Amino acid sequence: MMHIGNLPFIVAMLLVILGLYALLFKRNLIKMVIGVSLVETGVNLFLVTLGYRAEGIAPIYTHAPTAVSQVLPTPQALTLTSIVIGLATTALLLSFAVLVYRHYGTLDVTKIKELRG
Amino acid sequence: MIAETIIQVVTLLLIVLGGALAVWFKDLLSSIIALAGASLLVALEFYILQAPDVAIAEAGIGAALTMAIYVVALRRTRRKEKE
Amino acid sequence: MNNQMSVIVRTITRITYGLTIVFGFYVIMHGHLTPGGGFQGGAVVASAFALLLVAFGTAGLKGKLNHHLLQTLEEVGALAFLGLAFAGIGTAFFANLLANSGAVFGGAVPAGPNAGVLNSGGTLPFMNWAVGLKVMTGIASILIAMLIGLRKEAAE
Amino acid sequence: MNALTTHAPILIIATPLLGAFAAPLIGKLGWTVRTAFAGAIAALTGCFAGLLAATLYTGGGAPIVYVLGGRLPLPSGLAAPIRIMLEVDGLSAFMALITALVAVVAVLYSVSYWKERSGGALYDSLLFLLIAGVFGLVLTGDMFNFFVFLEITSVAACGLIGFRTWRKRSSEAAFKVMALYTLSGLFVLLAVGLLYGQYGGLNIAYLATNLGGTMVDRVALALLIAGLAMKAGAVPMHMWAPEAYGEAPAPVSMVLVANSQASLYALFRVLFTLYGQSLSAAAVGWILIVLALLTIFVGVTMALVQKDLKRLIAFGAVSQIGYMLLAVGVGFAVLATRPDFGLTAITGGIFHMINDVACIGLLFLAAGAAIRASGSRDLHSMGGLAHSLKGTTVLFAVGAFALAGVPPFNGFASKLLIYESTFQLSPVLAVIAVLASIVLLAVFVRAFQAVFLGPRLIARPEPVPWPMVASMVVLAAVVIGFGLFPGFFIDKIVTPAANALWSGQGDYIRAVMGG
Amino acid sequence: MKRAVLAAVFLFVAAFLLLAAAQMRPFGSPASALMDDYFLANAQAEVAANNVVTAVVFDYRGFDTLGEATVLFAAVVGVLAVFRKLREDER
Repeated sequence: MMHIGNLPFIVAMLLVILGLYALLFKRNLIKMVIGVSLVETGVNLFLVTLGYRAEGIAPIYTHAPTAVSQVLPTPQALTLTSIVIGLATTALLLSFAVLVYRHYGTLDVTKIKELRG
Repeated sequence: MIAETIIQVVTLLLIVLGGALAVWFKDLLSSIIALAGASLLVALEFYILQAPDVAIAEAGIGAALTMAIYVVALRRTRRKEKE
Repeated sequence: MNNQMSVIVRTITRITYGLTIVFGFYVIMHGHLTPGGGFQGGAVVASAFALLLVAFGTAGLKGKLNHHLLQTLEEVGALAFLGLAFAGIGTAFFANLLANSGAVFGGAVPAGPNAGVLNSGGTLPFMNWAVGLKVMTGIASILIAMLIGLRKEAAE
Repeated sequence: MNALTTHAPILIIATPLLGAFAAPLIGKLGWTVRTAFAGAIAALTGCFAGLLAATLYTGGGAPIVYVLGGRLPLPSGLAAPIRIMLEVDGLSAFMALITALVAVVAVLYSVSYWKERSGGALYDSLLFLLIAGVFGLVLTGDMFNFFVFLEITSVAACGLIGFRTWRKRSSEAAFKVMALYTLSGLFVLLAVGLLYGQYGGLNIAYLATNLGGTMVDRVALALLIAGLAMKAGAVPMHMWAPEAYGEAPAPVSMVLVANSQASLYALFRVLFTLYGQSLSAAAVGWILIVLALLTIFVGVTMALVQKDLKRLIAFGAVSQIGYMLLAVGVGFAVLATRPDFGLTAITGGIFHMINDVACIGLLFLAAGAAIRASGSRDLHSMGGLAHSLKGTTVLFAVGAFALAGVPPFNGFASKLLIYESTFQLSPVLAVIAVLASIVLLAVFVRAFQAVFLGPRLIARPEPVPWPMVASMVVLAAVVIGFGLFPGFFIDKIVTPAANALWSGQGDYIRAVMGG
Repeated sequence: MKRAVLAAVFLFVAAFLLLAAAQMRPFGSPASALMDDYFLANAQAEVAANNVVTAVVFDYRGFDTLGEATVLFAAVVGVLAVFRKLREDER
């Protein structure tokens, strides 16, 4: 197998960084939520890459070929948990964004600050 | 083996591209679609990394349902990032 | 935005949503054997539901499903999951008391790769069902609450 | 050991969870049933927490381990725990007591506070979720499980902060706080991932035995400190805290203070138990001290300029987080050399936690009663409430003096310990801490005078119902009791907690890993 | 000014994360798999499940799953609370 080094780790971190960028520098509330989603996706990808074992197969015995190593199950379980948590937080964040829009008529953070007075 | 590696590298690069597009687009709907695309590619990457359980969850929850919730939220807010 | 999409979308939805729901239930049922489980299956069923909402709007669902019923079902799922965890408290919270016991889903599985025995896993299949119920109804009620809340606002 | 004692750690978490899951169903049966149910759940939770603490303190202080779905010892010769464990040492039990106090008081206060509002059952459900989450945070012995509970508290807390959906600022605050909480949670998760990737385990005790001083460990530590300090409301990420405390309903503000303290507890746990002496302690200790001083300074100065009563108290709460951080930072800075005053500092910091939650909670509840009675939150338009709300006036005064560290109230007892020990490390630090306290006293005297004294501005304020008064009296009793007999409480409950940090790392690890 | 500070912090964090990723043990070779090998070896005997991930999710780490279900429950209750019907005097 060709050596790809730590590329998967780096890609996961790049997703986290992109998400942080959107969260810190974008002014639109929904864009900020997209940033949070990107950070979540990056962390999930990071967790799964941690559990990969070179030449391993999925940790499921049903119809599995014999005598090969299997990848680690725990990070997959953790990722399942964190995906659902991500959905829950995204839903709540978007609900609040809609609520803010209803009150202020805008999604722009700077305009909200002005309107608040 | 070489083919698999190439697929994996391309997938990883496309994931970063999808994420960057999601941040870059000014139109929020395009942004959300880019995010969902990145999520689907991440699901593919999970499959390549021998995590079919997580791949199904990411495709179903991370891409489809998250996008549905985003679209619902967009309906009554603005579609453009700046107006 | 128009609530009702074109005829094509509605026709495709009519054909596919039943299949999607059946597939979701299959994924929940076989969670302890094949990839999938309560969360994934619940998500699949919920996405069929989201498809229905997109195609027919919330008006089409009136009478069939309202979010009070969904909320109640979700609480039932959550309580069932907590109850299953409590059931093992003879040993410890979350102990799998049905595995290898010979009762429902209490069959043993052979070691190593095999074709899979549906009647195994102990409390796992029950937990899969509880979580599946919880996830599908929970996500569906999030979607409905957001849509109905929005419609009320539009009417004002 | 009977079954109830054995299972106490999980029952503490499971009971409020049951309450949360069942509350919307029970809510359909009407207000009386709902209230009775909430009260029963809160009382049961309190009993279990008391039982757990009593078991631990009478058992000589050795950590209690509860394995979910299994039993100790570890399976045949395996050097890694495989199941999730709850691990309760002196500090966890102490935090559980704080949470139980807050939970019972908050539920009691909410009974009438939320009677004539919409969505009461949803409110109950979210409150129990928040309480269960805080209990989980302080009892768990597993890093990923900790993250899960962090998210439970985040989601439930933000649901409560945004609960008054008709208020413009509530929705805005809820969004902001949720984004920050999620970010802090993801930092923690990233750190957990890094540690798992290096050592293949998630149990705190297991990780503590394996941690070295590698680069990745340090990155993980930095992420953990950043995430947890953010959630505790320390400078520089403190801006969410006044928004959250200010916009949440009064009892929830109090629970949120306990929630911040739970994050602080986790920070201490990470520093002392997880990393211990495997890193150069002094440098990290000094970073904490600087953060703490900044937090105290910002909290006190911002409180000076507030016109909104709840925000004023909120900034007071931010400054108190700084005192705890200061004390434990001092303790951590000298952990390697172990002079006597290190333990004193930690004792002061830990003791200040319960004092802080009691007097800040009392202030929030009294302010909630005053705001409910007058229908205003503005200091300048409240005036003269002492004429009609005599009880609330006295209770607010008790809370304010205790917070500012005036004897004989409890704030004085713990702050004295902090001053003494900080002085021995560096007199300048102690002077700053004392000055900040004096300014804080001025702030609260001004607020008290504006709200309660002076001419009567509100013609007929609403009377305060008895459950609200009763819950405030409970907190006032804690404030006065701990102030009058500090020695007794320090001996009984604070010293075991401080020892758990100062010298308990070995015990904590042995309880799980054996040997 | 504020934006410049923010940008500096952001760049610092980004560099930090990339450094951590580069310093990790090589991709595809876990440093320690004591816990996971135990799951792989014993899940079939102890939990009677062929899918080890499900065995971990619902048995070995079932408490996490309960917590996760709780987070989803909290989010649902939160969303329902946000969009609930208000009383007249609350608007």
